[in-house]
Amino acid sequence: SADPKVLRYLGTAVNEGDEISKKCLEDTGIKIEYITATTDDVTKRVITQPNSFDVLDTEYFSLKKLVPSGNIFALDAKKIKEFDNITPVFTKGQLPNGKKIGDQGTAPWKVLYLEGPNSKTFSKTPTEFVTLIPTVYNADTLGIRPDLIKRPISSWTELLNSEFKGKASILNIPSIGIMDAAMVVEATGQHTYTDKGNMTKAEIDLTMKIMTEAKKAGQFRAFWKDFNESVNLMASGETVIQSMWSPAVTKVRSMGIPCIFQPLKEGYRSWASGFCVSKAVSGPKLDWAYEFVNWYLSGWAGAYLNRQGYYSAVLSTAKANMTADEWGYWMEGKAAVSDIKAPDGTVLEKAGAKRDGGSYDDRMGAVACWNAVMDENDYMVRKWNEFIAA
Amino acid sequence: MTTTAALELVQLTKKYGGVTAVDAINLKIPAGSYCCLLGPSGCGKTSTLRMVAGHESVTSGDILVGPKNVTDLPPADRSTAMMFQSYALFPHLSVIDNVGFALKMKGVAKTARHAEARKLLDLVDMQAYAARLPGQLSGGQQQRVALARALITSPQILLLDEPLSALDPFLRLRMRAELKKLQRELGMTFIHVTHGQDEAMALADIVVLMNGGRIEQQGSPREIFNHPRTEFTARFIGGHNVIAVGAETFAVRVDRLALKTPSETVTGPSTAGTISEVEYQGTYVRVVIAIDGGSEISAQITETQFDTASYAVGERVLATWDPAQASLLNTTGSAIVRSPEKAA
Amino acid sequence: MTTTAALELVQLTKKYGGVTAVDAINLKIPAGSYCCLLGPSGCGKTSTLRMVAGHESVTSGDILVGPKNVTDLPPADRSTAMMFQSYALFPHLSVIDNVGFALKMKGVAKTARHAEARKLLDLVDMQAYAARLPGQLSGGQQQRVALARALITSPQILLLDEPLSALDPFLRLRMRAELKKLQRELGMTFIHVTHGQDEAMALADIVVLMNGGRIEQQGSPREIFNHPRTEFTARFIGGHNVIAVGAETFAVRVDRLALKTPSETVTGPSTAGTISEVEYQGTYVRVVIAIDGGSEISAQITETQFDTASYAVGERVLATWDPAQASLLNTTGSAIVRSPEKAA
Amino acid sequence: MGGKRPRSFYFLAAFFTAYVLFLYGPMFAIYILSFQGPDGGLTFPMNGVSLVWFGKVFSGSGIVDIGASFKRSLQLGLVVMLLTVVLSVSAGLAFRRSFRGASFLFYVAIASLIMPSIITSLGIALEFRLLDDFIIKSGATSWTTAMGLFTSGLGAHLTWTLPFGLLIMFAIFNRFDGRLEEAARDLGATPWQTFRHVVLPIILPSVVGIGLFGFTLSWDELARSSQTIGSVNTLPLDLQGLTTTVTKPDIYALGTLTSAVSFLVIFVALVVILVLQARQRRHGSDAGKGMV
Amino acid sequence: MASPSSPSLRLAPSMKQHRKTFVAWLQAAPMMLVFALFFLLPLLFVTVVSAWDYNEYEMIPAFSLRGYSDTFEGCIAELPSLCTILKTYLNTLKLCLLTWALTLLIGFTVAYFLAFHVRSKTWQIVLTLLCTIPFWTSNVIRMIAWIPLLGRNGLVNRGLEGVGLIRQPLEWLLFSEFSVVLALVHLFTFFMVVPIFNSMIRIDKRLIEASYDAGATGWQTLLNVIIPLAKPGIVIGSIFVITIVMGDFVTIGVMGGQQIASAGKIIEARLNALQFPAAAANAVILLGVTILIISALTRVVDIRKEL
Ligand SMILES: Nc1ncnc2c1ncn2[C@@H]1O[C@H](COP(=O)(O)OP(=O)(O)OP(=O)(O)O)[C@@H](O)[C@H]1O
Ligand SMILES: Nc1ncnc2c1ncn2[C@@H]1O[C@H](COP(=O)(O)OP(=O)(O)OP(=O)(O)O)[C@@H](O)[C@H]1O
Ligand SMILES: [Mg+2]
Ligand SMILES: [Mg+2]
Repeated sequence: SADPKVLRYLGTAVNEGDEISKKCLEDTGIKIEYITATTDDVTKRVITQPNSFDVLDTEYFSLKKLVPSGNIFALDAKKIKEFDNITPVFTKGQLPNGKKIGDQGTAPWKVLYLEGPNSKTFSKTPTEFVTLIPTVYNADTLGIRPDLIKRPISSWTELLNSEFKGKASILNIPSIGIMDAAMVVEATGQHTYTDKGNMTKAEIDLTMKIMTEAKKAGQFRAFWKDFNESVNLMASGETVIQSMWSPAVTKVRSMGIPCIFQPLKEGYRSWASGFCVSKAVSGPKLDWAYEFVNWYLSGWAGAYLNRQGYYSAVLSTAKANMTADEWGYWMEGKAAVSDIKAPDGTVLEKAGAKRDGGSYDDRMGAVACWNAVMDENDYMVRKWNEFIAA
Repeated sequence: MTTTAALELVQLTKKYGGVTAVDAINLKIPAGSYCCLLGPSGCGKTSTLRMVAGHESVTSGDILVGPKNVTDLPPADRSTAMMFQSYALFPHLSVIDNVGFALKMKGVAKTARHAEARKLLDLVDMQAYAARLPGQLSGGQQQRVALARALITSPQILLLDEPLSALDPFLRLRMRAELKKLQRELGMTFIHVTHGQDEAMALADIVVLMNGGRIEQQGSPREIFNHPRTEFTARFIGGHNVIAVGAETFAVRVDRLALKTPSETVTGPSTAGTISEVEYQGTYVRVVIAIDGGSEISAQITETQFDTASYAVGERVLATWDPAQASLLNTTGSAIVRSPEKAA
Repeated sequence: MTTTAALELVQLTKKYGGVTAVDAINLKIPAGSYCCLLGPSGCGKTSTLRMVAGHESVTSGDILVGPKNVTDLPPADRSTAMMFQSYALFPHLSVIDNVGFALKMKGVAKTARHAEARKLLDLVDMQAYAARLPGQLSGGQQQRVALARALITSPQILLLDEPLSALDPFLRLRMRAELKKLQRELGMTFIHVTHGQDEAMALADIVVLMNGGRIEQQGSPREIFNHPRTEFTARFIGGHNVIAVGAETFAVRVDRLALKTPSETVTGPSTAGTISEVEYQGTYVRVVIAIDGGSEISAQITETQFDTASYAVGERVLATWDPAQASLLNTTGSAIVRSPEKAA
Repeated sequence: MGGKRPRSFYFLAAFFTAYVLFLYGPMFAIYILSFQGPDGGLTFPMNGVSLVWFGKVFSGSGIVDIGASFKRSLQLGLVVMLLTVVLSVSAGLAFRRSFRGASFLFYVAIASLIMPSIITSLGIALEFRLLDDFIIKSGATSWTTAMGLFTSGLGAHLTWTLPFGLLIMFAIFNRFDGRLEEAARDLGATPWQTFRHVVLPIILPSVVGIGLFGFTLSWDELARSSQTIGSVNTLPLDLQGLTTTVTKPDIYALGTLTSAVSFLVIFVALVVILVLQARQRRHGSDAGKGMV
Repeated sequence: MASPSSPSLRLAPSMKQHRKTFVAWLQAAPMMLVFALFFLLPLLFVTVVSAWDYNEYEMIPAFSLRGYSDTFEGCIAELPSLCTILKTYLNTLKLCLLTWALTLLIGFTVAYFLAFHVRSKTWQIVLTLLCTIPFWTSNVIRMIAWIPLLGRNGLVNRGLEGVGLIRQPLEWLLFSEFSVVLALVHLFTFFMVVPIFNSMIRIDKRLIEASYDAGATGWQTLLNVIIPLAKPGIVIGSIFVITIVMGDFVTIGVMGGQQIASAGKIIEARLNALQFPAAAANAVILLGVTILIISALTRVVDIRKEL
């Protein structure tokens, strides 16, 4: 037999899974070596050690930082079998049913294409040079503890409601945290942003001022930085309302603690991630990388992700790998017919349950903005530091 | 004024693991007296002193200072002060601060304690070194600083562990006089470990002779010198020849031994031998005679006598003495030197 | 066989910062001789020894061992060995390993070096303590181990810094004899720092008397004792009274001084005074006389004489001597004691 | 008799116990929570009691191979330990004499301590990237990277452990009796023999302490490793990576196991030592066990 | 016999000095090499980068002091109120001082106990190991465990409520300056214990005996003998704690609920935003400030004097 086909896969643990790598090895003969790191470390490693990984699992908004470093390989769209079947959310900014969705922030289609194979400039129109092949995405909102709040929550304004003083939290990644803050500011009607993902200095100042006041008043119990912290804060009752990720809510719930991923009338903040390939990859390794990406989009992995509460990039192939009941619960907002199980077999929801926020179209259709890196990023980070120091 | 106190040791014993360093000693030292502890190396002098000071735990027995049983008290509550055989000067403090340390602990102001410390430094002839650190002193200088430091405390009982061993004889004589004067003036109880019988003789009211962890003999210097009770005492105190005549053993002072040529007639006891060594000693000459039985005795004769007779090594002589001036020794009892446990 | 070497010091000087500890001394010690270094505390004996051994850097001057200038050589290349005043025993090694250390460094096998070490422990009477750690020994025992450790190396020149100071006189005499015997047998050059003139007298071929960093006088013991050249020597060597008669100063041995009552007639020089102290010394009695001029002299008289005359403190006496037995002193030259820099 | 303890002993012993309890504070939560039921989380309340999480640790399931990274960390830690001890002792000896650049080295060590680890980490990563580029430019086309556990990773860890080692050496050599070395040299020991037979045995317990310290620092090191470790992670990095997803009490079980094994090893060692000492009791002594 | 004092035989003293120095230099060289390769060179890059320009997305290799000037933004304009950087440094210093004082107090006491009251070496080692074991469980895990311990429903609050001492859970136990200092003390006390312990075991027990003998009380002995003699250890421990706390961001981040500013945290935020020049500039500033503190400390006690 030939040399084992090994790919070094750098990413956060969010999208990594034993089952995925096992299945991949089985199907393609490619052995995936996970290099797990925190979100921040992943980005830094791309800049500092482009030679230490082959495939990168990252988010679209990071591309604004990563592409200028020259360490990202421009993938050839033609070599991606399912490229044309990728959901139009990425390619066109609309739902499969044609409905336009929010494009504030670093929406994927803004950074999906490059002007040339070695270009560092994003192309506004589709080209064959693709930066990042989407795999997973979702719409984030606030998580709440209904048992401790005991009343319906329907707006982002509740995050700064003094009723939850000392029991609220947001994400301490400046570029994301400020967008949650912006959702609140907009919801309270204090300001309407042209683009929450690309604020002016004045808008940054305003947003941070409102947040600073809340912080000084003791609104926040803590800020969280990683998935696990958010689960712990919520599960232990340290916080009752906070920005959250969908699987984190699922996790809290699986511990027997009531927790809701609350759909809000102002909509969701969305994010999307996928695969880049390191510029240092060449030769047969590059072929494996294409092979791996193609495998990933071929359905099994998509279904796997869907079952965790994420969305997969190629819906058709994923659907083929899921039962109708699963598809109905996760994607169509239908009540579960039988128990809904996680990929590892543990029961997530009993029969009859419905997904928070409803169907794919309801949720993705209500996306208000995308995680972003602003043009005024440098200024924003300084202001964020000020906010922390306040 | 300093107060003073009597010291009493009752069946005091110290064992280090399996080694008995001090073996059930009993000792009473009246308040205000000068006691010299004498004995061969390793006989338990330092151990005794350290127990009295409270630096070494007592294996069994009691220590009484005045009427108080201090056996289990910490050092600070014992009204004793000690000068260490190894000096134990504070390396981070200057000479004057070392000496003034005890006063500082009492809260005496800096100028006052420096003045007092200077007085003591003067006493030990170390004024000029006040600002030095101990590491910058010679051995003898360190010893003097340690002495000054012990003297400043004016405790009820002062324990001195070989305080003068590193000094030249010149200085030693002076320090000796100073010690005696101080003791007389202050009336403190002094316990002074020394190796010199001359020192003990000159200073002590009571001489305690230790051997192998026991007390061999105690008494006034003259008593001990003139009436050694055991062979060990006779030998250790020096200036004595131990001569066996028949079943009895006598101690004869070396300066009481007269040398005759074998041809001369002798009245009284005598013993014959060969001169094995002649040592010039300044004011006198020491003549060592190998007695025919095998042991050695020595005679101390004046230079004049020596020059007249001009004894040479190898010459045969007859040693004689006046029986009235010899002590009959107790030959049972203590062994000369006790061995510690055999090395494993 | 051990080899031996002569030692020569040329203008050897040691300064510690501003303090001159050794002041341009010149000294030649022939190979195979026994040299005793004598002098008051702090006069520079240890410093000199440490420079010879190579543990202290030389400020200026040279040290020659045999024909070789070793001034800048490391200690190991000097063929010297030293016994430290502070012992410097290795705390983690047992007594026997301490003594055998030098052999271990040479790669001698364990049994061989232990056998050799045991021989030396025997010599210093420490056989029984072979397995102990230094921390478990008394002061004198430590000193003996240090001595044994220095002796095992059989160097060309052996440097001993007060090797016997912590020993009782009994043991000291024995060690002294052993040292002398060893030196004779091995033919090594010994340099031995001591405070006892008796020790120096008994052991030395050459006595070097130091004072304030300089050599005051050197020569054979008898020479020095009978012909002190300076007041310092006379006083230091002991057994002498320094008596000024008009412009001249004489040294008179204490045992050459005769005491008369003021009423007796005297021939020869004499000086009057009051008895200020009477010290019983075992074989003799020391009588201290405060001379009318202010200084003190002492006379050593036999016990018999003392008992006949029964001198008492406060009594007036006349001290006389035979002018033929007195030495005229060189009054210029060295000061008695040099002060170090004034304390800052 | 012999061991009469002063009152301060009891106070200090109580203080020490309190300190140890404080040190173990979070560990108690870990020990308890590692017995969570299968549905339990990382926080209270307990969701049943079970041993499943211990099983998880042994079965090695999960995204990352904890066993492998455990082994890597152990290997790296041991190498770091060894180098820290050797380099620190050697430099400590150097500092006892003065040499040109002593002050410089001292302040470099301090600076290395101060520099936020992430910055050092980044700097090393940059350096190796330049090195890689250079190697590739000079013709080694198939070259991937010089970075790795025992190159950049080791270096990064050493910049962290060496300042500690060096400074602790200062404490160890403080007032070390130089006469012992003089005596050894005098007895014909070469400088190496002097070190080997006199200095080292005396400072050995402290040197072992430095080794332990170095190992612990390396074992727990995170920030410096993050950018320098290349493509395989150390244990803390993997554990931290795990916190970006659903974390389960198996990491607590890992902590409990680590502690349990350590306790066991130390306990066994202690028993062995005590037995050996009891055998040697015959030479024993209670030297220096004064009242103070 | 060779002419005894012929100067040609003499080695110049400086040459002899040289040889000794050379050996010392060789002994220090390996460590120097490691630092040169893995610290100085990277530090050089960092310093160079700190003087580069940057925009929102990337660094630009052109000289600019923007990294520095941005850091001090508003420091003059906002007077008399403090700008972010000063406020942050002040806060960091406060945390640092608190932690230092507590670790010193606890560390000294623990070291004292181990050095003077634990009599056998074996037990000293065993107790030291006992203190080391918690550190063998990764700090990542231990940090998480603070929540179940100190949280609103944590062991401590539950316990206090159970005993009846409090009705409402104590909020300040977690995500507060209290918890930050607590965790820092928890982590770094041992860094004090080790050097202080090592300098304490070098103290000759007879000196303490001599002190008691001179009538000193336990406290007086502590102040006048033990502390002066253990000073190098104290300073070394202080260097450890101060330097680490000054640069810390992980502990302050996690235990402060990411809400407490520190010098290290600013750097981290900049770095995570991939603004390397700004981060580097901040690191250089931090380095400068801390080196100043440390050199002031070593001026008070020269830890290299009595080696
Ligand atoms: N490290 C030092 N720094 C400054 N002065 C010193 C130092 N070592 C010794 N001295 C001084 O040098 C002089 C000579 O010291 P040395 O140790 O040679 O004397 P010594 O003759 O051996 O005395 P002793 O008989 O008391 O041991 C002394 O006055 C001493 O104070
Ligand atoms: N720590 C110890 N462990 C075991 N044995 C000891 C210890 N300290 C002293 N010894 C032994 O106890 C005996 C008495 O020791 P001590 O120090 O009291 O003697 P010393 O009379 O002061 O002798 P020296 O005149 O030599 O100083 C010695 O034989 C010694 O070896
Ligand atoms: Mg003694
Ligand atoms: Mg000396």
